[in-house]
Amino acid sequence: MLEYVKSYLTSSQTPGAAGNMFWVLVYILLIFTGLAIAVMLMTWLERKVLAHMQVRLGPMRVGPHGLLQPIADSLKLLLKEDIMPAEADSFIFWIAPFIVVLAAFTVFVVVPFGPTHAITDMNIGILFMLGVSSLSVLGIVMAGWASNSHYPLIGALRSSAQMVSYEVAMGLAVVSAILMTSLNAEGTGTLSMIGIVQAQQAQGEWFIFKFFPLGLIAFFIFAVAMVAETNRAPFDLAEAESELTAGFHTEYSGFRWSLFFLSEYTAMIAVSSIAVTLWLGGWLRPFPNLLNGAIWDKAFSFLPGIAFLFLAAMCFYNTVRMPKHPLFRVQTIGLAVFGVFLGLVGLVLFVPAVSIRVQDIFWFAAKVAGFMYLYIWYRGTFPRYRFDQLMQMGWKVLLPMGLGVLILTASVALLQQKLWHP
Amino acid sequence: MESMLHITTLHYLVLGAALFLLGVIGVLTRRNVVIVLMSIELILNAVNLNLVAFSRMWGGLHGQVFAIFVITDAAAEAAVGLGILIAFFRNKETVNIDEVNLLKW
Amino acid sequence: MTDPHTLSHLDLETPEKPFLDANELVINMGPQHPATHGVLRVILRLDGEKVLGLECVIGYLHRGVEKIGEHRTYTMFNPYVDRMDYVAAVSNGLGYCETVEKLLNVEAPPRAQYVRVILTELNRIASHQLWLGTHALDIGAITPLFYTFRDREEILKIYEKYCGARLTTHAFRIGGLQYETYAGFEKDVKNFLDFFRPKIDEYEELLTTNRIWLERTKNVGKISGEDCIALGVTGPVLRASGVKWDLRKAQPYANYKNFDFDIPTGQNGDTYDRYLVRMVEMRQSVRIIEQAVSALPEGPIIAKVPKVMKPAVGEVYHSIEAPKGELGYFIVSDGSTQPYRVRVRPPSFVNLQALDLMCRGQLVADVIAVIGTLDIVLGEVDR
Amino acid sequence: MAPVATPFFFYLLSGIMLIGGILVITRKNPVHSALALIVTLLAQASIYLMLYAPFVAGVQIILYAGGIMVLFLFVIMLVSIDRVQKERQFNSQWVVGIIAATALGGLFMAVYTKGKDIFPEHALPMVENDNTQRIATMLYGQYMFAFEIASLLLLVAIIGAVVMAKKKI
Repeated sequence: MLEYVKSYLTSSQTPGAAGNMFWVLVYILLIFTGLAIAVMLMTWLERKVLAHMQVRLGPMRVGPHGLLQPIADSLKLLLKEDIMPAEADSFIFWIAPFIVVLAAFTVFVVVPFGPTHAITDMNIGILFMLGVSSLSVLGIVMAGWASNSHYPLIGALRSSAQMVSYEVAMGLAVVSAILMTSLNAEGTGTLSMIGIVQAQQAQGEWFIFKFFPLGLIAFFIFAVAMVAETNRAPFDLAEAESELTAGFHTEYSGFRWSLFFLSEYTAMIAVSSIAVTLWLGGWLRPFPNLLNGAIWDKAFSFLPGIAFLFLAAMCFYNTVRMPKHPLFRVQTIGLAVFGVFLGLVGLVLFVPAVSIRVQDIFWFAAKVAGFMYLYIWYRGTFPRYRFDQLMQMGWKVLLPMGLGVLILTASVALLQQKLWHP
Repeated sequence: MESMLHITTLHYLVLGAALFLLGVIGVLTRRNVVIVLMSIELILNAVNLNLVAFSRMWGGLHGQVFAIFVITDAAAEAAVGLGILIAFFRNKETVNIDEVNLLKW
Repeated sequence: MTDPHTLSHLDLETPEKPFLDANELVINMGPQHPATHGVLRVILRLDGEKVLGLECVIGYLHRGVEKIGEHRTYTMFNPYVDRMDYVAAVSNGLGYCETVEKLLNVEAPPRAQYVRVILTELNRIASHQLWLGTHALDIGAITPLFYTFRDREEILKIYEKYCGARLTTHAFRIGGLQYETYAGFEKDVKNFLDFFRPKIDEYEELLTTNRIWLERTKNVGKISGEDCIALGVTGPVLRASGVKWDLRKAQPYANYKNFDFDIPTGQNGDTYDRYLVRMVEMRQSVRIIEQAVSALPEGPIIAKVPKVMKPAVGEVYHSIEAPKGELGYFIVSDGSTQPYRVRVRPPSFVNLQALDLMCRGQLVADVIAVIGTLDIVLGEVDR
Repeated sequence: MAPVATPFFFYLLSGIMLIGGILVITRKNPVHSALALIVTLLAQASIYLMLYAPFVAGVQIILYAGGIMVLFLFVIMLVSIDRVQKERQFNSQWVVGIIAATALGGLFMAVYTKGKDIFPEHALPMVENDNTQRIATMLYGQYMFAFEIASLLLLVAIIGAVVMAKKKI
């Protein structure tokens, strides 16, 4: 048994590809707890960042700087009464949130956090991701219909129409990135998520900079479509609170509402992972082609540790700034302890044996976190689109742009292969 | 028992046939047009299953390519069928297929 | 008028045959709805997302302010008017005090006039700030709300220092002012002006050239100048439709004729123009306050008015330019200490009439934008 | 792979598919039928994976479950179903239909029991890795004409659906 567990450690494959069930389970557990923690952190971060953008403080009471607020929130949601409208279709009302959560979480089966850090590597990876994430539309439509109420119904119709139409533009952008993976000697591309990152590694260039500006435009199309796909501001029409109160989850409460919430944030992380994998080099560190060489590798391997030390320093700085009052004593100590914890994590990350294994995950997470920040930023800045404007944007702007970029990318790739590598 | 545990092409074909029969029963007996259309999807899926199973049997990919064409047709069929359904519902305010009897004067 | 709770009297252009059942929706928006600014109830009749017609059901906040006026003396009724448009309580007070002064034939002394103008214009800025924040919030931009509330706080602080109240100030008395301004009033106001001028640029930076804001507001809720006049719509809504009508210039009251300011007008009469008009109005208010503060004369703050007011038998109508439009008071006196009849012409109530016209043929999301751009306060609509 | 996994998953998935199929044709509420159909389609996608057809499985999920079924759900929501649910669910010729279907099933059984020996005992080995590339080569090479026809068909279907569903053209 132990042999079976240890046999994977020396392999250079994902646990799924190596067929090692034990490690598959470990990875599933790790990724799912990691996602749950990430979602909690994200809710905290969103409230804090939005608050600071809006000249207020955000959560400050539960834990130092509201750090324990997500836990308090989730406890509150779990303890709330679960209300079901009398006229609702009970079975579908019950199952809809689970469909959405399932669709949001299942995509992480193929997300590569590093060359070996994925549950498995499918050779239809990106197709699988797009397909499974599109299943969440079904859950949303069912939730809206089963509530048997006007606002959820309109919200569901809106968001499903929106998601279906932006999927088209999204798919075209993805295809043009996949085309770039085939620019090797054999001329064979790949749909595998790991293969796509490895192609960027082999070509020494992230696809966002490939065939400038074609890669950039494709990335832009995807970046817009993914915000629409996840129903976030400025495309949060399905949940436009000033119009439809809360869209398709108006009638939901308590635990089931929190499932929708969880899946929304998980879906945001999922589409950001697609964008990072396809255009931003996945787990690769920045500047693979400009700053190459062993010294730079060494230098970049320090960055995860430095980042954590910086966060620890921020904690200590704020510990000092805490009001000197007995009421704040617990919070001050809590913040200091949190800082010590972050600092210890940072120090551990300096150990070469650890940093070699973890830096891939760090870079991936850092890029995804950048997207998460963008989501919050959008929400703080933009008004909301109207539904017809949204549809026009999808069908009349993004779709033709996507087609054009696809055709241009294909032509340039063909020219390159015919002229420079005959 | 041995033949039960060794999955051959025939198993897939029997599954396909069962699905096909379910689809046929649905088409022949249900009144609701939406469910009739869904039964047609079942039939098409049974066909796809057979195509892919044959493709596996012969080791070629022609069956899979045809399955993709069938899925395309299914999309077209669903779009037009549901369009007709909406037009029908608009005029007759019903979705029952045995009330589509304009030709039977 | 027929029963307001049915849609029967709406002459809606219904299609000959309804498309699908689910597409002919009658949606009830409010009275508890995040975007109806209080307790407005709007019954929307939709074809898909297109508005075929709508009807406002009002009265959820009716307190009988006008009737109360008949049982209070002139002085006692003064605080009640603050509760109508509680966002612009100072303007309401100004209108009422000037009307009674007209009835009594007294005039407030110059110093009182100047202080009144300063406080009223500050109130205009505060009202427009609240409008901007909530309007942007309705359209989906959440950040401007906090910016405007932060800056509005400074105005409320000045009020608090002046008369102790922040919202329903009861700042004026019939014949002038109750209180002399506090020490440092001028400095506070000047500091506020210096603080506020760059803030307008900040708001505009967030919205004026924002693509999504333009798409959401341009050509939305259009109304022509003729329609405005026909419906009695006044205030920024009227001016955005190209009619240059502002009571501060057209029928100068208080001492507005002493000040130099412009009246902004729009051309298209759409939501974006109304937004721009109000933004310019804020800048113009800053101009007026600046002039008033620097020319603030010394002298008495209240004219000689009898302790027990018994105006001669007669009636008077007086209107001022409140932040939301023409605010008029019609008071009939029977020679006693109490008015025989008080009638208020609230701008929000009259402007709300235009909602149906402005929303027809638009989408549901536009109804929200139009309600926001009309800048109604339900306390004033229902009185 | 352990040899027991294939039969286990085959029987599990076919069980899901058949139960789903039965639910599709027996439920009163079309939304429940649609849900059952979605489950069936997803199980079938898994069976495609077992048959070394990952690309078809992906297409099945995206197009069928993510596209066509959303269309179905949309239409079910647009046509009011409260009344339909209370009516008779099966049409008047259901006996004839069942007999015809049974006859067809008998035919299938006859064919499969007679001809089961002609199927090869062991399937040919297949490579999964370049499945997508090989399908692409075939689609854009050998089946180019069929591919174009299919896209034309889709175009016609789009126009047809719009013409049917639009109020005024």
